[in-house]
Amino acid sequence: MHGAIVDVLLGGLLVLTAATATAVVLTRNAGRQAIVLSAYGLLLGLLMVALQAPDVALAQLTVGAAVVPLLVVLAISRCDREVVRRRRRRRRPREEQR
Amino acid sequence: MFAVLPYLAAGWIFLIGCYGLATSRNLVHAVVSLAVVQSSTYLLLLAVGWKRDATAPVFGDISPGAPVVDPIVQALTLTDIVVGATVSALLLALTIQVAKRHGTIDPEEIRSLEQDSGDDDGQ
Amino acid sequence: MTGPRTARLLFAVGAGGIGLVFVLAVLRLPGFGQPHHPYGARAVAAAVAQHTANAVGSVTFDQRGFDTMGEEFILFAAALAALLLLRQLRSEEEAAGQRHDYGPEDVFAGVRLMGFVMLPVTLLVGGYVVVHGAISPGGGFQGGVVLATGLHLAYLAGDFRTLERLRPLPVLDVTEAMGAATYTIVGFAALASGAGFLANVLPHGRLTDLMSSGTVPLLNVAVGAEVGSAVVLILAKFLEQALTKDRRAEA
Amino acid sequence: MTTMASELTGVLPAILIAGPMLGAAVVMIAGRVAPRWFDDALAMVVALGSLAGGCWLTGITGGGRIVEWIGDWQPRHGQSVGIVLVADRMSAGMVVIIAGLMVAVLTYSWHFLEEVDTTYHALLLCFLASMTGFALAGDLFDAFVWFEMMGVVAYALVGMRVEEPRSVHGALGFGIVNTLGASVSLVGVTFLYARTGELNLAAVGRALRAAPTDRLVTVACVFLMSGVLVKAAAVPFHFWTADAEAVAPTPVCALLSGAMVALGVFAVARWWWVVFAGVVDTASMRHALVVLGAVTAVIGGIMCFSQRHIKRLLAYSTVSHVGVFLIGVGLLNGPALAATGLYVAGHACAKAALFLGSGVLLNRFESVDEHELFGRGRALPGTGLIFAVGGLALAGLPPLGTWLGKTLLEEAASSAGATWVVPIILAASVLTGGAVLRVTARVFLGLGPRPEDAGKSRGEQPEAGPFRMLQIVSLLGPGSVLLAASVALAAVPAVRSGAATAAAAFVDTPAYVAQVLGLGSPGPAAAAAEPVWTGSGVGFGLAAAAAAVVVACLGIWAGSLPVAVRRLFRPARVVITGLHAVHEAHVGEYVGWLMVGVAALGCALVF
Repeated sequence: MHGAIVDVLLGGLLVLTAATATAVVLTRNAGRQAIVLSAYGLLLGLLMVALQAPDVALAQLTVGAAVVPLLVVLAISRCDREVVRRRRRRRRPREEQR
Repeated sequence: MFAVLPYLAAGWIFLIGCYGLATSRNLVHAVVSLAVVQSSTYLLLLAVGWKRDATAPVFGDISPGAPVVDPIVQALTLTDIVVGATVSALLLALTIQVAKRHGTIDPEEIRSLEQDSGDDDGQ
Repeated sequence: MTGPRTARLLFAVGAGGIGLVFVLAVLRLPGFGQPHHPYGARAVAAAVAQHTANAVGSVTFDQRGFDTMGEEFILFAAALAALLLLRQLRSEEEAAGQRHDYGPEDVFAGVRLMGFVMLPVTLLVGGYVVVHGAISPGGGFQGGVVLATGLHLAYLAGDFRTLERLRPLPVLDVTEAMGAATYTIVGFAALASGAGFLANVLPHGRLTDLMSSGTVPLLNVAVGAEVGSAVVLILAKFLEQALTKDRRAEA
Repeated sequence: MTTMASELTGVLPAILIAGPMLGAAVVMIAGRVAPRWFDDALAMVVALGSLAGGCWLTGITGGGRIVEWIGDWQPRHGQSVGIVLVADRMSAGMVVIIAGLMVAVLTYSWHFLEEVDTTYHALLLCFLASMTGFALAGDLFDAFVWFEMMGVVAYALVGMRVEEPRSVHGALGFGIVNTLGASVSLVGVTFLYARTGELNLAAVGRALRAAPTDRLVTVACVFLMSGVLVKAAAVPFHFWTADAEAVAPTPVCALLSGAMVALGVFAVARWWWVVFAGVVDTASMRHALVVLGAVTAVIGGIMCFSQRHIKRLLAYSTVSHVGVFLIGVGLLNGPALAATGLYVAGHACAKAALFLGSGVLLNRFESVDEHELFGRGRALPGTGLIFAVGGLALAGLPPLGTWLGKTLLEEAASSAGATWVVPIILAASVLTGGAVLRVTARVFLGLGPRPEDAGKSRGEQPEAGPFRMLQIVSLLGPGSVLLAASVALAAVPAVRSGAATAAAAFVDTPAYVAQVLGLGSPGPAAAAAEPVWTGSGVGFGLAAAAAAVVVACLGIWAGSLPVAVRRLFRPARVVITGLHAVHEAHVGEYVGWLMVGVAALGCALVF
């Protein structure tokens, strides 16, 4: 009886985690992807708690749900700026090419 | 089905991450997809070490001798998470530099370096 | 061979093959939740014998402490790499740390208050997690990350300048290297005492005492210092990239 | 005194790994205030220490092993909770190669990349530690940790010249493909842990052999091997190689090409004999590895010959020679393994010398393009000599180390009934040697018709400061010493018998398991017949070198041949154009090819 509850909980979390992983990959907009990635990290952390791994869950929550998505956001903001600048320069051919 | 569900979930996450990598048009997206691939190994490891009706391997509240899940895979996963995050950070740093030097982060626009070296076949 | 179609085709073929052999293998895996874990059982027994209440901590810092040393230096190398790869080039002329897209005026007062309140709490929690790694979940790694991210609440609360005052990067640079060095030095010290490399030579204490489990708390603190500094360094480099404008952009 | 020495020997493996790590941390702490020469000197002392330690281990291991349990977690009744390091003569030999190349590279780097000095030294020492760790690891997950550390350090080193667009791009592709490979490997490790509940190589192998085997083990083998084959740059896992090595700083190229790639093949061998031998079907594994090696050797050779960017050319020649390594390991027998060990050592010397030589060109002329440099190398006769000897070494000219390895490998292949690989090995030698000799003739002698874009510079960034005569010693010295070492490999008979003992101990699985797990004495080391080279081997080597010269001449003067003869080359042109098109890919396609490779290997072994 107790086992059945655990099974349902774990099964549900597993399916949800796999679905969120799919969502992370299919979110092609990198800015939005960071948010989905954070949610995925959170969910994975919860799954780890359910799998009786509190140490790992703590690491996953701090790293996977916070630090890595933050790095992604920071990287995107810089990359976008660089890409926009290059495009602007291409549009104005009078300016030097390289 | 339940006996293999976590393994299949990990396999799915692995392959979907690979799909993201193979079809990505944005290098940041590619690095995130790679992080998804790595996360599948966390799940696989923990699933292998999980034991029914056992608790976390911390003897604060429970007495030594109580059934606990496998601590080895947890230690491995911990290392794996650190390594994964580290690699992601490094690859993102490289992506920023690619954006600066190439002005794009679409892998389609920056193909292999093969063309740079000229296509001379020396004959 | 151009175009995304090639990549899709290759992926489809590869994924088909990998999926097939993966499923074939998984069907032979021991079922999820099975009770047979020989190495795990031995590790738990060894943890109890070493008076380390957190068996994961015992595996990470004592039984398989060598892996953790490698992991430690992976992080060390990654922080070096971040410094190296995101260094300011002379040609780039970036006005680092002077112009930022966001200043304190852009942040709601409520958020700033939250930041101020949360900052000391987070640092405290981080410190606690580091020190108690041997007896409760967590440890040097998790605590180090909490400390590092906690520090960045200062950014939420104030601005980049407050944050910069809180984290003098050259000092952290040295702290990081010291943390990493300490791990190897503990290993060599055990060697010098006549035991094996990284042997847990300190007295073990009682199972749930803070100072139990020999070298485990020591290594936890070393790792905490290393991880905390490394994460701050990496975040700092990324923040610098994201938040500094350069003159070329405005020209 | 003797007891102290033996005590020290017992803990030497851990010191060889942790020492460079401590060195890296100290460089970072002190480098802030200390002058540049301090970084150079400290790194050099550590590398020399590693070299001495590696040589010492190689000498004393003989047919046995030094087993060190970290943290004193010695096994009881064959079971332990700790991590073990195992030095046998083969892994100690790898340490010698790694540390030797590191010494050469540090000498070369004495005046190198002054902008990034301290970090560069710390990263090099981390690279040394991780490669040593990978060579000595006796534990699956520990090996994974070193594997990842090698990767992280290498991505940073490859991409460190951030002002170069191609450099950061090459590093990123390298990073993504290798990390994916590591994940694939980790899946294999997890499968083995799930089945056996062990991570120690010997314990896993013992548990697998004690129980009936099934597909799970085969699939685990496929995943585990695929990951290291990415590091080894086997086709189709090799796409990162040329991109990374064409753009990496020259010293890093020498390390990647000479040592890291060989470690990938080393891991295949180690894991096969300790874990999978007797569990996974030997015939299908042999078939898979030898075919993979043959394909790699040929494709790498063709790609190598059709390059004009010298560092790219050398990178593809590495791919080609990895194919030869894989054939040697894939024959799955002791004599072939001994030959492969010698070949790996010979190749490391030659390839590192060539890369360092190309670095001299880069620093002098700011170009490594064969056409642009046409005739300009006349000013650098020393470098030209290194290129000429290096090219002949790749072609397998006696009495160079590569020749000895190659001729013994050909003997072993023939006696194992795989005569068909002999022409493949020959093709790899002739194509890669011919390519380097072609470069030598054009750049250093100015032979053949003058290319259209001769004399121009595409503007590669030089890596060292202004070129000074003083630097020549530090730039050329390591190359000449490496080539001399290559000759010594073939000339000193003890090397040959040493390699034979090493291989015999390496393939002796029961002895390995017994000694690592402390299950009784392993018994006397297996006797190994000393490999002998024959007169026909010498003749064959001379013929291969001559063929390489002919191919080089063809490369130079093909344009002046009669039309009827040139028409014969048309199919070759089609093949080359096709291969180049495949290699003009992007990261997504690299990933796709990797997956196809894993799937192919999987289907070959499982069905």
